[in-house]
This record gives sequence, C-alpha cells and structure tokens, in this order.
Amino acid sequence: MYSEIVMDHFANPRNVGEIQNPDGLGQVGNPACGDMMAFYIKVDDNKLSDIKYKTFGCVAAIAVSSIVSEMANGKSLDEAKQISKKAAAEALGGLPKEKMHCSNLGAEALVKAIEDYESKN
Amino acid sequence: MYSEIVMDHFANPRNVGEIQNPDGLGQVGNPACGDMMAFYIKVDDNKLSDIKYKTFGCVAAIAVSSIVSEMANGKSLDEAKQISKKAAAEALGGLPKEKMHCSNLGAEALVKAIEDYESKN
Amino acid sequence: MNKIFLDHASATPVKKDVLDEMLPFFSRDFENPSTVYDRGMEIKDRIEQERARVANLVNAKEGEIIFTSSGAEANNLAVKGAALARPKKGKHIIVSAIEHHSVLNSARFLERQGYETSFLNVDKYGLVDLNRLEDLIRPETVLVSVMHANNEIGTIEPIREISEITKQKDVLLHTDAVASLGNIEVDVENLGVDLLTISSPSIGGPKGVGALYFKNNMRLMPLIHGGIQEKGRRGGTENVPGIVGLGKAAEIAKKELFQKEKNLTQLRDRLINGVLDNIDKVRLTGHPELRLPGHASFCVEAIEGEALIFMLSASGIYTNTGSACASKALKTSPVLIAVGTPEDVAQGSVVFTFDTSNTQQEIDYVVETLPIVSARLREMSPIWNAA
Amino acid sequence: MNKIFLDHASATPVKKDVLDEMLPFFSRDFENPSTVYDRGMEIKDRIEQERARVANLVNAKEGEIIFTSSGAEANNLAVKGAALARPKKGKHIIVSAIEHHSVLNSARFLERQGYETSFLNVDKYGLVDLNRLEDLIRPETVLVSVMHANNEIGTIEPIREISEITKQKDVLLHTDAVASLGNIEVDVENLGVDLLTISSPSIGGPKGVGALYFKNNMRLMPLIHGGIQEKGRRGGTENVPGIVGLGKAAEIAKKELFQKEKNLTQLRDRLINGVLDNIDKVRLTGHPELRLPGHASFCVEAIEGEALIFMLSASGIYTNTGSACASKALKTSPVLIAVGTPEDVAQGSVVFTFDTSNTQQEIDYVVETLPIVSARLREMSPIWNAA
Ligand SMILES: Cc1ncc(COP(=O)(O)O)c(C=O)c1O
Ligand SMILES: Cc1ncc(COP(=O)(O)O)c(C=O)c1O
Ligand code: FES
Ligand code: FES
Repeated sequence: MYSEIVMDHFANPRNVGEIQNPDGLGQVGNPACGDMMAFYIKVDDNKLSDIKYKTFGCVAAIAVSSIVSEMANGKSLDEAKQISKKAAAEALGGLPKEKMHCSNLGAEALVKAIEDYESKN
Repeated sequence: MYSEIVMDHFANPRNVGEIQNPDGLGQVGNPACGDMMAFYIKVDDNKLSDIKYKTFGCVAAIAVSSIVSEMANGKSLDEAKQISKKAAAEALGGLPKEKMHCSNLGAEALVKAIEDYESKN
Repeated sequence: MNKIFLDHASATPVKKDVLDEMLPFFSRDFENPSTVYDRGMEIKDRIEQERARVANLVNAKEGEIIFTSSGAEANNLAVKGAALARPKKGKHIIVSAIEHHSVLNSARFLERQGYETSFLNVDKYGLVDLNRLEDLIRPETVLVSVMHANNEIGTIEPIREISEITKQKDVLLHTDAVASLGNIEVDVENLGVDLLTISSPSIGGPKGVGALYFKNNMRLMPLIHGGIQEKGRRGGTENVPGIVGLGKAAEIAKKELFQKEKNLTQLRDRLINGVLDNIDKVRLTGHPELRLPGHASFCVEAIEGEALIFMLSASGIYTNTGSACASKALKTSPVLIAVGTPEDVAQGSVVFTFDTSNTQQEIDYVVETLPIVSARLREMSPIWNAA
Repeated sequence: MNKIFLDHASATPVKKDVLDEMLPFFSRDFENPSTVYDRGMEIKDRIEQERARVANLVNAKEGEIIFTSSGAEANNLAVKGAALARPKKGKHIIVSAIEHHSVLNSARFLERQGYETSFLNVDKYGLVDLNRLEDLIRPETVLVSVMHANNEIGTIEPIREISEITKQKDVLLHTDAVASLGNIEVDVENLGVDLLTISSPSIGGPKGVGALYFKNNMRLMPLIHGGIQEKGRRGGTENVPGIVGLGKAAEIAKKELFQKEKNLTQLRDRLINGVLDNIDKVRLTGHPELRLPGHASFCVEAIEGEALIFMLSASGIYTNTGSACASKALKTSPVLIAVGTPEDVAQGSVVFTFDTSNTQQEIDYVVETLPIVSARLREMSPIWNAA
C-alpha cells in the first residue's frame, strides 16, 4: 500500500508543468517501459530558483517527481545533486518494495537537468 | 449412503447365530480381507427349514447376510441357489457401488452350505 | 461518494443466497465427507449434488466435473494432467499467445520436463489464427489450449471451429472459460471441448474453489496427489462450504444468463461509445463485436494505467489495468503486445468489467469522469504534447 | 441422544471467533488482493497479517509461509516442489512407510519422472528407524519426509533427531504436521525442519486452506503455476476468507496449546485405560507414551471397523477407522500393516481423536458403550469363538 504522503503528492503534485526556455532540462525513462520524466530548472546564483516537471508513469513515479521538486527547490546545485533516491522515498513515507526503482527516476532526472545547465555554462 | 433397509438389517440382523449339527455349512471370505461369513442350514423335505449365519465384515456384509437368510428361508434348495447377488442388493434397496462385492458373499456362502448338504446326502 | 465497482472480472461479491447456503457447512455440518458414518456421508452426497449443479451450468454430466481450489489450479490440472498422462502420444502442446499465466506457465513447466510448446498467434483483435493452428498440429501433439474469452481484451475465441480441427486431428482441446462463464453461453457439447476451466469467484461464488470439466472420465495425471477424494483425481479434504457456494452460484448463473447477457451488452456499448466519442487518442482493445457482453477495454494514450486506476478510484470508480495478475508484475501486458499494441500505448490500459448490479447511471458517470481524469494526467505527461 | 464427536482429526467445527473474522471477506471486502487500487491492496495487507499469525504458530518468519488449499496440497508442494527444483542434486528421496497418501503418492509421481524412493521402516510403535535412515541417505538424496505425528496411530516421530542426521548429510527435511499442530508444540527451529505442512481444518479453521512452511525462501518448483500470487510460488486468486480463518485459528491454537495438551492427555489416558481394562483382546495401536495428547487408537479383535463405527454412531459416538481417506479405499490400513498388526486384527481399527470440547463424561460413556457394541458384533462374528 502507498503511504498517505505518496497519495497526497499523487493527487496534488507540486510544481508540475514546464518552464519555457529552461536553464537546464533533464529527461529519463522511456514511455515503452511505462515511465518517463522531464525536469525543467531555472538557476539563479548557483541555486535552483524554479523547478517544474512532467511525468508519465505510475503513482509512485508521479509522487517521486513531486517530492523531489519540493526537496530541491531553493537548494544549491551541489546540494540538489545529493538528493538520494533513499531520501526521496523516505520523505514520501516509504515506497512498496517493487516500486523502489521509480524513486530513482526523480533524482536522476533532476541531476540530468543540473548537468545540462552546467554543460552549457 | 446406505439405504434405510440396509441400516435396519445391520442394526437388527435377522436369523443371526449358529446351528448345532447343521445339515450344511458354507463358509466364504477371509478375515485378513475384512470379511468372512459362515452360513448354517437345516434341510427338511428338500426345503430350507432353518438358516443361521455368523458374519465378520462391514455394514453391507452384515445386511446382506441378513437379507439372504430371510429370502432363502422356507425356499426349496433349487430356488435358494437361484438367489442372485443382484436380487439381494435390490432387496436391500441398493448398495453403494464400492460395496457391491459384499453382496456376493451372502449368496455364495448359502450356496456353499447347500452344496455341503448335497455332497453329504 | 458512491463506489462504482467495474472490476468484476477480478472479483465479485459473494451473493447473499450463495453465502446463506454455505454457512451451515462451517460449524454445523462440518464433518469430513470421507468419513464412513452417516453425517459424513450426507455431506459427501451434498458434494455430489453440487457437482450436478456445476455440470448443469456447462451442459456436462455430473461425473465429468472435478472440484479444484481455483481457476488457476484447474488450468494447471488440465494442461499438465492431460499431457503427463499421455507420454506415449507425444510431448508437444499448443497454447495461444494470450492465455492466462496459469496456462502459459504450466506449458513452461512441461518444457522443463522435456515437452515442446508452440504458441498460436492472434490477430489485432485477439482472434487466434485457425489456419496456423492446422499447421502447428503434429502427430505427437497431445493438447491444444485456447481460452474461451480473454479477460483483458474481452475477445471471444472461435472454440467451436477450433474443436472441429482438433477432433479431426485427434488432439485434446482445453479451454479456459473463467472469463466467459456466466457472461455468455458455455456448453461443452456445442463447444466440442475435452477440458474446460471454471472459476467460482468470477460467477459470484466464493474464492478458494474452482472446477475442471473433463470429458468422459478421460485419463488425467493428478496435480494434487492424495487419497480417494474426487475419485483419486485430486487429494485433500474437500472445501465443502466452497463447493456448496460454487454450486449455488452456478445455479443462479444459469438462471440469469439470458437477461444478464442482454443487460450487460447495453451497458457495454453505452460505455464504449461514450468513451470513444469523448476522449481523443483512445483505442478500444479486443474485438468490437466478438467480445464479452460485460467487458469494455481501452488504451488511453500518453498516460500510465496504474495512475489512471488510482485517479479513477479517487473518483469512486474501481477498475483494472491489464489482468488482475499482471498488474503488479511491472511488465507490459503480454496480451496487448500479442495484439500488436505499441508498448507505450499499452501502458495506458484500462479494463471495465460489469455485473448486473451496475447501472446506466454508473456508466454515464464513468463516461463523464474518464475524460476529466485522462486530461489531468495528460496535462502532466511529457509525451502528451508530442501526440 | 447427544452426539459425542471423537473424530477431530478428520474435521473440527469452525470456531465462532474464526467464522466471525472470515465473514466480511465474502461479500463486503470481496476485492481481489492482486488489484492495484486501495481496496484490493488493503486485502493484500490483511493476507500478510494472516501470514504472520500462521508463521507465529510454528515459530517461523512471515516470509516463510505459503498458503495452499489443503494439507495435501502443501505435502505435494513440499515433496514435488523441493525435488523438482533440484534435479542437479539428485533424484532420490526417502519417505517413511507411514506417511499420508499425499506424501506417498507424490513420491510415486516422482518415480514416474525418473526419481527413486526409499521407504523408511518403523517399529511396532510406529517410530522410524534412525539407524536405517543414516544408511538410506546417499549423495544424490534430495529430501527426507517423515511426518511429525501419525494421524492413525498417534505416534510422535523423533523429528529433532532426524534433522540432526539430515543437516549433517545436507539433505532437506520435510515434516507433515497436520496431525500434531495444535495438539503439541510445533516449532520449526526446535524441530530443525526445512519444510512443514499445515492444515486449517485440523486446528479449527475452515476447509479449503492450508499452508507450507519453507525455510529462508528456499527454491521450490510451484505446483500450481500462475501469476504473481504468493510471490510466484502458487498461482490462483487467494482464498481470502479461508486465509483469514486459518490465521485466526492459528492465533487461538497458539494461545490454547498448553492447556489443551494437558486436558486432552487426561482424557486420552482415561479412555485408553478404560478400554484396555474393559474389553478383552483389544490392543492399543501406536506408542503408549510418545503419542498425541488427544489421540487413542485401538484394534478390537474379531470385528470389522466400519461395522463398529456404525454401531457406535447409532449410540451417538462419532469416530473413525484407519485414516479418513483409507476408510473407503477398502484396503487394510498400510499404517497398521507397517507396524506389524496382523491383517485380520487390523480390520478392527478404531481411532478416537479429541478436542477441548470433549468432556470426561463423554469419555466415560465411550468406555461404557464400546464393550457393549463390541460384544454385540463379536456375538455374530464367526471368528470370535475361535479367539
Ligand atoms: C497426517 C495427515 N497429513 C495430511 C492430511 C491431508 O490434509 P488435508 O485433508 O487437509 O489435505 C491429512 C488428512 O487427514 C492427515 O491426516
Ligand atoms: C482468463 C483467466 N483464467 C484463469 C484465471 C485464474 O483464475 P483464479 O484466479 O480463480 O485461479 C483468471 C483470473 O483472473 C483469468 O482471468
Ligand atoms: S514508473 Fe515504473 S513502476 Fe513506477
Ligand atoms: S465386507 Fe468387504 S467391504 Fe463389505
């Protein structure tokens, strides 16, 4: 069973959307496998000033995207890169064993977006 | 399930017992197989004037002994020899399929007793 | 909020009449049917009456029904039992590509024991390829297994035509009727099958019981070896309350079939038309006409099934994605792949299965709600803009 | 006339507390535990709670319990499942000569698949021969199966001593605890077994459910192949009410064990002494001390078991002859033959098994009645005079 926190983030995902002309864009997953995430970031003074994402995936994938966006917002790029899948899962009150792999995706997509920004700056 | 007639003959077997100095004695079955019957007869004017038996065996075996003794009583030896296992089973209101073989024994033991009498006379 | 239950293929509440008949067999008439004394034998007799009720539902003879613990067990017993009892005939079996796991994995088990399996392909509607079947059958083929109707896409297979082929080629035919039974006519004589799988929970009976029709006392290797229960064909103390429940459910299913078929077909068509008319980029899966009356299944593009199911359940609509079993296997539905659905589209599978307790109002609410929920998920989907 | 039920080994009424916990799962909480939505997942969670209750009864970990449909299925899964999953280790198994049909016939099935079975003999009390066991074990031996207690003669086997041997020789050990569970302590750690069979109806749970303890996630070839249920180890929709009933029955059994063991031992000894004192030519079968607390079994010479059972039931006493299964097989009990009972004597087998619902008064009535009934049957027995 999903935790109440998961269900809340799934029902009311925070920061969902796109950023026009983002400073960084990170995309992971593959629709053919049932999950895909795109993270959009704005960077200001080496900090994440805005985060948005779009997610195609299961309940866990959507909740993970949402929690990662919340956890990263306002953080420095280096801090944000440290957000582990474990931390995301914990912040969600845990995830079912077979869904742990989804918790990977959120952090991965965010890191990719930051790397995208770094590669261009 | 056993018929009511079977249960009645089992609970109140007719003609059970032994005859001292019988005119004929027929024994079939084997205790090691779980069934054995001994039929004792008295013959008068070529007719069965008395029948007794002892039976070691299941409910069906006891009921068959009882009904065969009733069916044969007073009959001529030839008539008595004609009593078939089918007739005995029918007179009992039927027997469960796996118990049909017990119905053999009664008629067989009676025939053996008659043959014993005939061989001595 | 009212709950609208549209996942009857996975489970159905046990009917009150069914439970009432079962209840005495837990604590009052609890004796073991294998015992010799009167009370045990009465229960044995009751089991035989239930066997007759179940046989009657599929137009079989009483002696042609074995009770099992589930549809899955019946499928295992049919496939393994028929094959393992005939090693001399050969070691080849044929199963359709869209069978339930319990058939597919039984075939895989046989492969480990030296058997060979051929998979019979299906077209885009899920119908098996009859010409291909003729080609696949060899002298050493023991068994063909094709389900009567598919639980995931609702397609009804041409079992009668298949049985004409298998009879002519002298091969046994098994059909899994778990999805069809109680929804359309299931008549073993008309279908011409040798083995047919029955599940209790899918016809309003209790979980923990199922049955297998096997024609004319045909030879079967038991799956559960044991004592004399089920004439030596299945060991274990009989699930007496379960068997009584299945018997009663079978009786009710038989009585209600005609009306149910009619009602559910109306609901189904209302839902299918409503969904196709109101949502963009949604496809009906399975056959448009040759499908179960109470079965409507779709793929909604650019969204994922589990998320859809959860959003629907938050709106009080309980439904399923893929098969009840596949849903947690985290794999794209093999059935949808077999009918040629692109993998990304197959993720958005949603399956509605009805019962007579469902109403037109409920269907209308679904037709209203599904577009809203789909739009919400698409709004956050990175592949929806692309579409 | 009051009914005195002394055949608890074959069936026991489902306890009220057990049925009460089961009832909601028929019609209200009916959802399929494999479904993804909340209501299905809640039921899945409940199954896991029940798994913990059952594990607790035998001192196992929660993940070491698989639910089945019966003790017989668990025995089949243990014997076939352990052997078929280890073809490389070898194709030899050892089973005791007094195992239940479901073990013996599973061994016979394996023989058809190229395995070899050795039968471990027992002494006149039914105890297996430990020295012989050492001799029988070979490098290619996969499994030893010896029941914890025998249902027909009540003897408790030295499983702990056996497990010392099997551990040292690196062979798996299975024990069928259907007869012992709920009557004496059953602790998988103390016993040192790898597999242990549990049946629901014999501990006051419902029919149609059982369980297998399997140590540490050991490899097992499924018996019922299917979907993801029971982590892929047993297919088929779970018998949810049955599993809940077994869980509750396990909880009660654990709580009541100590007191039950004490009470039943008293009743048992009262019956054994009463019968041996009051009837001529009657023998106790099984071990005089190392026997189940609620189990008294005899052979009454010169009479046949079925007739005895029927006469007793006419006096309101319900009991059994041989095993519930053997009783209609029309064969002399293999267990009684294995302990060296002469065939004619074995015919007069009668088995009394108690529960805490039985009273001293009931036992006294049996002690009074059995001699009368025996005398009546002996009076008409052609072999009694000879005795
Ligand atoms: C010792 C033993 N093992 C196994 C079984 C089989 O249990 P079930 O009938 O629940 O399948 C029995 C049943 O009588 C038994 O006595
Ligand atoms: C087509 C089909 N066959 C077999 C089964 C297995 O039935 P059960 O879960 O009763 O074992 C199912 C269950 O969903 C099914 O849909
Ligand atoms: S997104 Fe793949 S299972 Fe969660
Ligand atoms: S006497 Fe043998 S079964 Fe009846």
